[in-house]
Amino acid sequence: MAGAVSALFLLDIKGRVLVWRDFRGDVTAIQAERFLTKHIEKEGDPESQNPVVYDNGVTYMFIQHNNVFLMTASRQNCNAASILLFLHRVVDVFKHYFEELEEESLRDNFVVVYELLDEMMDFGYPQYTEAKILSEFIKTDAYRMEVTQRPPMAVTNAVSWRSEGIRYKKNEVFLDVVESVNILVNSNGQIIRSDVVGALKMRTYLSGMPECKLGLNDRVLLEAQGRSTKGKAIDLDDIKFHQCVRLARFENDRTISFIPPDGAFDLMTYRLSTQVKPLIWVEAQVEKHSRSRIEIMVKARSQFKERSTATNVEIELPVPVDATNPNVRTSMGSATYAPENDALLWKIKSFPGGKEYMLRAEFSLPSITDEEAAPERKAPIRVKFEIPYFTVSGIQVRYLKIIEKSGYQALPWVRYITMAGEYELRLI
Amino acid sequence: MIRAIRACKTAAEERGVVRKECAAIRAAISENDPDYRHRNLAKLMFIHMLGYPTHFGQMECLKLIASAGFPEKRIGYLGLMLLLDERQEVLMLVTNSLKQDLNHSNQYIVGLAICALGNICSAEMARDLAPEVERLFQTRDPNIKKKAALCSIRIIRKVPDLSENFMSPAASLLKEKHHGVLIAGVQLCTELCKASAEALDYLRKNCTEVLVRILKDVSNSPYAPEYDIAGITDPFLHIRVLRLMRTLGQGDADSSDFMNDILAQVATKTESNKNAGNAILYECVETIMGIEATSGLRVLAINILGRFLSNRDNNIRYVALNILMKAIAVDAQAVQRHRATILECVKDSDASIRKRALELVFLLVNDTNVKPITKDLIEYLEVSDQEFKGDLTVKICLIVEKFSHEKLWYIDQMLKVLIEAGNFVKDEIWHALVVVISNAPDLHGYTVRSLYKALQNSCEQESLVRVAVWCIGEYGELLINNVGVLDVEEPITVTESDAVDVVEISLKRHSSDITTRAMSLIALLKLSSRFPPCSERIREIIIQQKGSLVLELQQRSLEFNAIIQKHQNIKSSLVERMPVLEESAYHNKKAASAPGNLSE
Amino acid sequence: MIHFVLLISRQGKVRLTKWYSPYSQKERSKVIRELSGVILSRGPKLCNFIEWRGYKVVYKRYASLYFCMCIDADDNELEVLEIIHHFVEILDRYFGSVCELDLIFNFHKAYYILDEILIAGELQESSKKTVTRLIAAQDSLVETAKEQASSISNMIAQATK
Amino acid sequence: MSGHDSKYFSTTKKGEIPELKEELNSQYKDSQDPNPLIRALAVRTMGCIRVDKITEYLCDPLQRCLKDDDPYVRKTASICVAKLYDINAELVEDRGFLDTLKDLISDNNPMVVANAVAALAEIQENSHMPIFEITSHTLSKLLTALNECTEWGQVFILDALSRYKAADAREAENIVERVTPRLQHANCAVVLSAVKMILQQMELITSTDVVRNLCKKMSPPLVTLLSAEPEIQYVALRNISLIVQRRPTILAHEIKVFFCKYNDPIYVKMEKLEIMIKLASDRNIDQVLLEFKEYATEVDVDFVRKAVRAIGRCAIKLERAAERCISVLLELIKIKVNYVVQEAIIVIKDIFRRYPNTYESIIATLCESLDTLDEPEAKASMIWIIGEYAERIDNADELLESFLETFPEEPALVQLQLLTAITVLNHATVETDNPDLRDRAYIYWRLLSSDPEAAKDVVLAEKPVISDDSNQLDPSLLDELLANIATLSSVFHKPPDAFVSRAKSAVSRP
Repeated sequence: MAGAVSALFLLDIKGRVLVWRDFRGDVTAIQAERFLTKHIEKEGDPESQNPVVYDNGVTYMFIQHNNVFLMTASRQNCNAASILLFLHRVVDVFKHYFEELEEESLRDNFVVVYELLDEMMDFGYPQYTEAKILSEFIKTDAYRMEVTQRPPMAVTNAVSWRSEGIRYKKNEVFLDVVESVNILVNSNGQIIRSDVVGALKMRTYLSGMPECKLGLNDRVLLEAQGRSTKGKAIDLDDIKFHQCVRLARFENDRTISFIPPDGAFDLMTYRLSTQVKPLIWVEAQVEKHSRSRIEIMVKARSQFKERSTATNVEIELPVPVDATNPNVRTSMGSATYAPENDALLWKIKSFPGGKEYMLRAEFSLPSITDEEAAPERKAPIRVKFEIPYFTVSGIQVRYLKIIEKSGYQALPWVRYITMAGEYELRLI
Repeated sequence: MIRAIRACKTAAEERGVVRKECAAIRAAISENDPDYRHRNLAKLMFIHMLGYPTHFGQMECLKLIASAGFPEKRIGYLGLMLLLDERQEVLMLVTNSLKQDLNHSNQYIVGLAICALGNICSAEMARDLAPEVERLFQTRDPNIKKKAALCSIRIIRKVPDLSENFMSPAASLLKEKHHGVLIAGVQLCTELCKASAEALDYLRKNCTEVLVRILKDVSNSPYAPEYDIAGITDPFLHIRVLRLMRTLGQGDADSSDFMNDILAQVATKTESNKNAGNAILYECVETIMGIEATSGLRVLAINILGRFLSNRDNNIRYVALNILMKAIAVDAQAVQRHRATILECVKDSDASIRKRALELVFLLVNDTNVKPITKDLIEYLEVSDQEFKGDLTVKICLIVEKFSHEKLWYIDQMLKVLIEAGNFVKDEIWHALVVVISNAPDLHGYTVRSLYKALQNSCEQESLVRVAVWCIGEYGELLINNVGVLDVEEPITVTESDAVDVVEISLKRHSSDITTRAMSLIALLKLSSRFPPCSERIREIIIQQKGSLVLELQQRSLEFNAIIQKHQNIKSSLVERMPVLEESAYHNKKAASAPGNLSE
Repeated sequence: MIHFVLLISRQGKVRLTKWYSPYSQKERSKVIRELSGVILSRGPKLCNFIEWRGYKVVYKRYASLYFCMCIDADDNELEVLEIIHHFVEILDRYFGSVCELDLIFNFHKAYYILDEILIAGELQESSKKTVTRLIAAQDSLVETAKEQASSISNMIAQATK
Repeated sequence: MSGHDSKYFSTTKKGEIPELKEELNSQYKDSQDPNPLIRALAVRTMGCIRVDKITEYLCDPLQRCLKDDDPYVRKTASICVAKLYDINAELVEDRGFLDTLKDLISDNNPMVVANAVAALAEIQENSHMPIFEITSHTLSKLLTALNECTEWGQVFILDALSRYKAADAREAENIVERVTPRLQHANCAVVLSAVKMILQQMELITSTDVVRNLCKKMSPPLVTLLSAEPEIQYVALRNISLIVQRRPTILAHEIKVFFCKYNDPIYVKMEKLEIMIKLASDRNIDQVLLEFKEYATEVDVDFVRKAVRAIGRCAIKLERAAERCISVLLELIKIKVNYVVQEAIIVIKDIFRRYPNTYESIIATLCESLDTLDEPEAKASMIWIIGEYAERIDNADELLESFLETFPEEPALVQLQLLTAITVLNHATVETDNPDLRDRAYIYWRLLSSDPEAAKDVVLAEKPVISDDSNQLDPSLLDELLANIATLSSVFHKPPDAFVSRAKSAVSRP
């Protein structure tokens, strides 16, 4: 079951090698390049391709980011999940270093790229991917002259995500509770799936090695503590924690305790698979008049309490690729034709609860049709919005205790927001 | 816009920019603003070149073509040629404009129309507008004349019936002095010869002489800066004339006779240190090979080829290999002399040269050299590129098959191929192998034992497994009893259950495909009759497939089970040795169904 | 016969395509994808020909650009190399030491030139001088028309003042 | 900082030995540098010089580094043992590196432990001798280290431990208890490896309550994997497809999360479809059919085909829903998209095999599309249907006759099917060079000519109805794949030896 990759490649959009690190000497760059270029050529669109492919004794796994492919080649039965996730982490690390990962930033930073690859992977085994700590001892060109005496303790420590000796004048923690509503409605108007994915996003500016403890209105915990749970407590379906949270402790007594990394990170995510009423409901009627004209009528309704207001509402309505001359009227907000997405984009800045707005649009279509055109994909209506000060789940942060041996007082700030995640309503 | 597109990093970004532009263009089109029409069309052409749909702009081309000014027409015709092709119905709408422009007083507008017609006309348009084009042969302007000639080439390609109308105008073009007109005229004549036997006859009678003169003039002409390439005057004209000569001289001794002198002159006098000269020599050699040339001339041609083959330039080597294929028909012995060099080319690092050389080797094979060549190729098969293995395998199989009358050798070679590259072996090939095996009764034992041994080591080659499974089923008892052992063999001991084992493995192996599994079932049925003690075990293996989702396997499993279980009495008669497919009958049939096995 | 002409950049971007035989849009993209894959990956010392679907493709690299022409199996590959060079020299004369950017921003000009060199996939003119002269004549025809147009609009503007 | 410069020096060509030695000397010095960073770099780089002859030079510094005070050096050195083993296994065994490495399992630093485990697991894989056997002692040590090492280290440890065979149900339960917290880890690879371990141990657990409970616990994390990046979703889906074959209850109520989203890449959609078939039940079939129907009118041909086939597979799987499935198929046939029709016919043939003599009323509709069939499998299916129901089709003779006209040109699949069907109708002759086809034809022919009654008995043998096809992997293969969850083997659904290749060519031995 053991297995590691033989080599790691960074390639350009045409599949040519930009940088590669050979770990085992049993795969050549030419071989890998030939594989990927052929693979791209065969399918045309690299984004639609199977990310794990076997070719002539070698298994390739790859992901794409901007105009760069990150790819591993392996001759063993390695852990595919781990390697693919690792590739995504490599992207994160490079983004931390160069703002954006693209061909140009790699070309400009060859030396650092090699050093990072060496630190992140050894002999084909993922090693270390904490960008913040890495940047303490692998520096970009400007700071290269300083000689680091040893790798930060964090690299090998049990607490591998935080360095010691961090100091802030003002100790603060910001905690955003963000819930995304995912919904899929079929063309009969039935909700076929819906769930809520929540995240506790933290930004910590704390000195030293703070011990934190977070209290939520988690039903299991409250019941265990024998507290009354009426109305307030919630059930969370699947909770995932950042590696800083002590999982065994949570398993024991549902306490969320951790030493946080410095700066921004997702402390935990959770999922709620209870059926939620769509917060914004959209109905569309599309009428095609022969091949010359198409008419769209849309109703959008907010289905949450009147005291809340959705902001930055965007409703994306699919239109044919060769539509021309949009003629649009709306009862609220504004609508623009966005040919780059083959869509009409209806934006409503502020959408209070319990309201209904309308849109009516007409397009003309060219008289000559594309004779060899493939049938158009049936895109769904997609909706984006944000509702501040509101969560679907009713989750509440009861407390966030921060204890550090120096005994400082830290201020926690908590915010709640709900937004649309993958919010799709299929058209007939 | 072009800048914006160039700035895009990914395909998705580019798609976004292009779609926005297209929407803007569609909006402009529906505004019907004539001032921006050509700008928009230019944009659309660029977008089209990137591979995006632009159908909504096609009508714009027609509008521009229909406008009066030259600038509009110029861009309109360009758009027409780029955005449309002969299969679009919209194209028919332009016929009328074309007709008018072909009769326009401005020669450049005539030029635009004729160029468009020559590049994209459909058969229908060709028929409609042929008279206009024919009429243009009469104009004095050489620019129009040459264009009309080339346009006629497309017209007769689309509608060969129209050839007759162009015969005499084409012939008269050869009397012109203007090189452009001459080249166009020569090409038109060549095309006419292809399209109609009558034209060939006519041109042979009327043009051979004039062609020889043209070639003489141009090859003897003093330095002419306008047409000079590497010290040669107009190699293009040289080559086109040589090609027409080939067409005319083919199978016609009289006209060939007429050409001999000038061909000899070109073959000996042309400089061969630059590409242009070599291009002429190459064409000249082809012509010499193609016509009824004197033997002296042919020796000359073969010598040139020899020089080509030893050239360091890969291009020259490539064309040498290419033309040697034709030379075989003329002088096989001369080509054989280069065999070693050609075999080396099969192993060249350049895939194009490899491929060409392999084709040539295939033609070179004869009774005396087949063994060393095959040995060489099979050895190379082990180390060749994955991509080349397919081609190589096909060719080796064909070569070996051609000499399959020497059965032991044939079977041995095929086994090597199956072991090394069984997955590249096509169905016909292993089918044929089975035919040959079954026609060689004294080798049955040897073959089945060799296959059994091979199967122990390389069970991943599908066609090897199939042949082996078939033979084990058919000749199972020869495998066990070591019947007909040849001197070369190392004896082996195989038990009945060993034999059943290997077939069972092939049936159950994850990677076996349906055909292999189905064949394994039949082999098992046969074995149950050949090895009665194993019959019950075999039935158990067979019945395991009774619920198979694959219909064919289920069907066989059930039928064979019924046979073994309930019809013991007829079982052995059902699977007794299969009647042999007569080799001669088989080859005749194959020859009839596959014309020319050279074409892949 | 030349079935099509392709110009591809080192980065695999298409700079010019001209099809003398019918290919659907889908086939065209496939052809381009296939050929650019093969051609761009070929080493520098190999021959300039590829056998492809029963045809031959002759290509030649000029700086960052690959010029490719697809011909019948029995056409003269060496001559096609000369045709490519002929085209390149005329482009060079016209643009004055031509570069890839010229072909991007003035791609229509490149097509006009090609249309004076080839028709129906056959060679039209072996004299570079003649081609250059014909293009110049047509360019000036366009210029005159433009001047006239602007002077007419001036006159109208004058008149309606 | 010679240490930094030497990083870029890894693979070498032949004939560079003198320079190599020089390089090694400087590495050797570096390996004693006071800076642990440089010591580690030296040992890492030395391990990358893959030349057999100079491995000797590596031994001393490696020995020293394995016992270095600094954990960063030790963790690098542990991996280096695996590197050395790859080049010269004997040397590693002779010099006692394996024991030192095994000692590192008890190291006080979790990162060192994790790398030592990775190295040992790899060495074990390539050795016939028992080198890295997991005892209950190592087990408990490693489970403790699990709590403290990095996410990647956790994966190494979990993967190594999943080989451990618990002594009894109680031990298995204990192990599972200590692994389940990993299901809460944000790293998908950690989650999948934990799932693998739990599934392995579950095989031993006898208490149905515990098993049920574990299934309940694994379901949410598996569902959450579908919110990961598409590439990881793909791996997860391939694994889920295996998991539900062994433990169908885990995701029995979660079919909706496998419904396809518009922006899912096609490779994700195809896998979701496969799982939807596996999870389809009488309870959810209506909903599922609506989805399949939606997909069957999409634009991607492969996806549409798979959706059509999925409808048929549900019909085969769910007897009570078969009729509804068939009516959806008939609706789709009426749209007359060529590949949809062919796909539908292929799958209807299997429906007939599952429910003989039940739905033959639709044959007339199928026969309408006879002329449009151009794919071998669809043709073969149609022929089978006609042959099988010959007595109920008025012009069956004629229809088969029409196929016979083109017999020589048909692909073998069609020929074989014709052969069977025609035998049913008492015809037979064949002239072919396909040995399989000939054999089959001759067996039929001999059968018919020797004993027509027996022939009837054989050919018309009662066919057992085919069963639900959604769990189609061979149980022993499934066992092996489940033991390989999260790895390439589980993605390909093939045992590791089908694709693992050891190309050792790169080690040059001058």
